Amino acid sequence: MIHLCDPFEINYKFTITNYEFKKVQETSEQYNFDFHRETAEIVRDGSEELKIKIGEFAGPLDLLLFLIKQEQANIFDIPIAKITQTYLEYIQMMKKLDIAVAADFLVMAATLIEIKSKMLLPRDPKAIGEDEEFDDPRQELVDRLMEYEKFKSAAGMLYERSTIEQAIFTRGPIESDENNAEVDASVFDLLTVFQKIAARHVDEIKMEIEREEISLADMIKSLKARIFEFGEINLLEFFEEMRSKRELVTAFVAVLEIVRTETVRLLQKTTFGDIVLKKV
Amino acid sequence: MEEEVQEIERTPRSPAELMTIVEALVFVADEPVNSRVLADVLDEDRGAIEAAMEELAKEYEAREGGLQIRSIAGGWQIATRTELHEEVRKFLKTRPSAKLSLASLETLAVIAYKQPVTVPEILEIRGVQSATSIKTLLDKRLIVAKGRKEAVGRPMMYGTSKDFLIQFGLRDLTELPSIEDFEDLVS
Amino acid sequence: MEEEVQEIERTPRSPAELMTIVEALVFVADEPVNSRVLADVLDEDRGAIEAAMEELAKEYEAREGGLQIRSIAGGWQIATRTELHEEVRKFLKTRPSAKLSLASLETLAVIAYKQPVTVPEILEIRGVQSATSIKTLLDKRLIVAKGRKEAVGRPMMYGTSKDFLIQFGLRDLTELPSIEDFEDLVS
Repeated sequence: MIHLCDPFEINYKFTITNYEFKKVQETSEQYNFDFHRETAEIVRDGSEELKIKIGEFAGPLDLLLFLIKQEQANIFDIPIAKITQTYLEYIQMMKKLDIAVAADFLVMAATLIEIKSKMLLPRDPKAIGEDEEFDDPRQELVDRLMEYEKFKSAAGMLYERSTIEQAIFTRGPIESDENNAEVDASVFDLLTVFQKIAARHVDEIKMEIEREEISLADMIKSLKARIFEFGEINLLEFFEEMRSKRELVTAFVAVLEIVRTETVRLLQKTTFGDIVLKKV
Repeated sequence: MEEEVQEIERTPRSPAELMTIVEALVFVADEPVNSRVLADVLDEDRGAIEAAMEELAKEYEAREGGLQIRSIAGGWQIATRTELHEEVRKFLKTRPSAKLSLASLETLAVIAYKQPVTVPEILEIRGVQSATSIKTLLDKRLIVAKGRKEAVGRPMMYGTSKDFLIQFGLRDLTELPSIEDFEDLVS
Repeated sequence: MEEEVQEIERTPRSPAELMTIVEALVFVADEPVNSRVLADVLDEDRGAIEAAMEELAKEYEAREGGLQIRSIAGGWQIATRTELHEEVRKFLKTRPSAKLSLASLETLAVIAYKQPVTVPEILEIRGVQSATSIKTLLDKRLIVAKGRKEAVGRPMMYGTSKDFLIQFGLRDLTELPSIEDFEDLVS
């Protein structure tokens, strides 16, 4: 299913003739496009034939602006009936192509139909006169379109700027950079990092649950068995065998317990050398 | 020995000396350097640093070499000249990076001009959900969270980042043309 | 289209042009560049490249600027002039340190979301020792001690500081993005 909510992120391009279509291009993630050349296109030639290139509208307002331009209509006097019809045709087309039409496009369709029906209502005779323009059901839509188009133009400006910037390169890495192999951070980095740690932690907890916990009694038992078998145990090596913090603590307590109750001694053969647990 | 003497009673640096030093520092910095930082490190007047940088930029300009001095994101930077992009790209074996989608560019434009701005406010202007675009822009570090709005649900507010200035070649946000300038284009 | 035409009947580059181009290439390179590599990329004679580099090195020498062209490890490189090492070192040392290593960032994230939190608790969550990171964060004043926990050994508890709020552009801790804010964007 293709979602139209963000058509460009999918970069779908269709060519439709007589409601037959050919998928021209399908790529995900990568989008190299020309802001000015690759605008959407709906071509109506004479007959019932309808050619459409879709998937390149950034939203319902974008589509609407396009349709108004296509009709060469004045934005301040939108032929609402005609525009609504084309807009709905476009939505129909989407459905025929089995493209999930984003809710935002449907909301706009509803708005257009509502405006259209309001336009058909007989006007309140009292309202005719100076207030007439005030009551135009299209006014709110016009305002939104005008506001939206400013940002669409600004997006074009940003596109130009980024194109120019891509032609400029900064120096390659130098030795001193390595002292600074660090990352910039924003609050979202904090959150992302925290989520990653949490996920990692969940994995570890799962692993711990899967393992059987060794009780202190069992630990003492196995430790005793080993001492009596080998005569002595390297404590560091013994501790390193422990697979979790909890096991380590248990092992440590077990050692203390054995030293207290049994005839074993803790020995350090050399200063800073390994500590050995030895049968007396 | 000599160095020590210099350290104690440093003779004031000549403008030419200062140009030499700031050129080296701007080169080693891994991002645009603010003249205040340079002034602090060198214990010089900020005005003197600015003057040295301006002079250096002029010198680079006149030299017509492979490099240029740019004032960007509130700092100074050495970079290659635009005209050489083809050769540089061929050498680095890089291709122009994937551009932002139309939807992301629009979202970025709204955020740049309306910041700090919330997701519902962006929806209001664009008429379409912008979550995917906002995620992309956050991932690319072009926008940052700017606290929460004191409104129902306390939504996050977004604004542009320093990376935005760098990637779009802007000294600061005031360098953006006014949004009203785009109005003329509309009708 | 244009590129193709250029590719086929490229007018030979003048020595000055070549100097400009190699300067840009040596500048962007991530290690000293061999003249053979440059010759290959630019489809030029190796002798011409060597000549351009020699000429460029001479120009840098005569200019007495902050940079020099060095022939090192069989390649060419742009570097700061040796005489300026003191200023360069001082500058590199005092670079604003708003940056954090990944380890410190992780530790900071845990402290920010779990505060007040003790060192053993951080170890528990991160699964690795965080002592160095905690020291860094304390040095950068991003975290502060928040008293001792009433538990075995009475370990010190840590929380984020006022500087943390300032550096991350937050008014208070409730402005930290929550998991929900993030889910809104990825859904």
